[in-house]
Amino acid sequence: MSVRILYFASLREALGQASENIALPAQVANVGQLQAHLAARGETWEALSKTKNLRVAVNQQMAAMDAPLKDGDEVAFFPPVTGG
Amino acid sequence: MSVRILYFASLREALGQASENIALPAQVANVGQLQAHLAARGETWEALSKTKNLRVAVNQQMAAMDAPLKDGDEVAFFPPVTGG
Amino acid sequence: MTVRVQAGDFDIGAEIAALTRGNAKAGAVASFVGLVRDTNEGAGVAEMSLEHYPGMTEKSLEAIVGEARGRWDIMDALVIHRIGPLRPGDTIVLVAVVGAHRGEAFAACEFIMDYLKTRAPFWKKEKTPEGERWVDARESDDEAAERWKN
Amino acid sequence: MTVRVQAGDFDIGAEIAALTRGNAKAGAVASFVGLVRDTNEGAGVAEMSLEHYPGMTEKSLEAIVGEARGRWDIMDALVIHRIGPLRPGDTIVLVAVVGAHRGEAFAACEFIMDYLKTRAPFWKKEKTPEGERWVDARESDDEAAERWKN
Repeated sequence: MSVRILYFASLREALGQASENIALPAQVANVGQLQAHLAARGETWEALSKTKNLRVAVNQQMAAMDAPLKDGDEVAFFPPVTGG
Repeated sequence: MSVRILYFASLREALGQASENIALPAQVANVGQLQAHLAARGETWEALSKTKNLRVAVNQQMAAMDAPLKDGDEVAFFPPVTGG
Repeated sequence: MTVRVQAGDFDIGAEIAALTRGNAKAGAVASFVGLVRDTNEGAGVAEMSLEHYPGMTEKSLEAIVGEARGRWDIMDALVIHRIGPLRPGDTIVLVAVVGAHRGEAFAACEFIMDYLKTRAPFWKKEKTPEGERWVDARESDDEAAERWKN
Repeated sequence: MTVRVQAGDFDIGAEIAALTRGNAKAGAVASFVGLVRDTNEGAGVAEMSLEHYPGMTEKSLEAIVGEARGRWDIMDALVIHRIGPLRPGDTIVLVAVVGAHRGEAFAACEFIMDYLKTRAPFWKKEKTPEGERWVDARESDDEAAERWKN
């Protein structure tokens, strides 16, 4: 399956990238596995495993690390929010 | 001693009077005694002893019934406030 | 700290802007606006008029705001209360509190309103289809003020 | 219920007037305005910029306001949040809640702010004399949101 991935704020800057579309190997079925898969690409991608209190949204709703993924999902990774 | 007395809202209407200056007999030394003294004038003045939760201010500060009076004080009687 | 009693309306945005102008440490403004409702205790209200005790009104509002400043770390506060005839939809009161952070601004604003409702010498008289009547004080307002005593 | 994300400023008085217009049952408007401060965590702030997650921002704000409406008896609510570059003294956010009485309006307004601070996808970046930096989330904001869980 394929998902669209978005990065925001300090994470977007650390990765030098705001979004990507990626086809997932069969063993990547939830958010935590996706995070590990992306971070395993090495170098700057390790920011995904190093960001303190990393937050995730699936289809624009806050999600937990064990949230399942399906084809076409929009997954966003970002640091804790600081608006208001 | 003499005091100035003010009446507000429903009490002012019931008494048909907004203010008066009055010379007090020697035995009227505090707010409660003043209230009784005024109410004892009879007829409509009984509103002063019949108003529920009557409030008093002496020199524009909320006061208790045992607050002492002195010459020249401004004493106000009124029902509970309802602003805001 | 500003306290005003006036017949005319106020511009909330302009008042809040004036309250924070030149204060670049201000991060939070909590505010409250009270409005005349067209119904009260089951009866229609066509018009209302507000009486107050000139002199004591200003003193009591200043004392209330002063007490809020003693309790919370706030920078400034404003109270505007209207008097005279008002109609449904009209504003009655504005309370605005400025602080560095929101928690203290919210608490102080609510405190000022609760104390104003029980301590500031204003009285409302309503015109209803059955005639004019003075508004009764609400027990819930006494309870709201009570809870700040802890 | 209105939620807006915009670069430009807002007119608080006009927004509150629009929120209560034609609603003669409205007796109380509690509101909050957040402002850019010129100092944060000990450093001077010359400018700030706000990034957000278009689409999710609106959804999350609507969900927060919806939750407030489920918890309190309120009539309407408005959230406006600015994005893009801002300077000290500029407004960042407006939350306004209309109700029949003040207690519920105050509670819902503070709740919306506390949840917005921890759940709405906005991120602040500050320009300080030492360069640009992303603002760190505050533990006190998490605690403020936590207390509504009871």
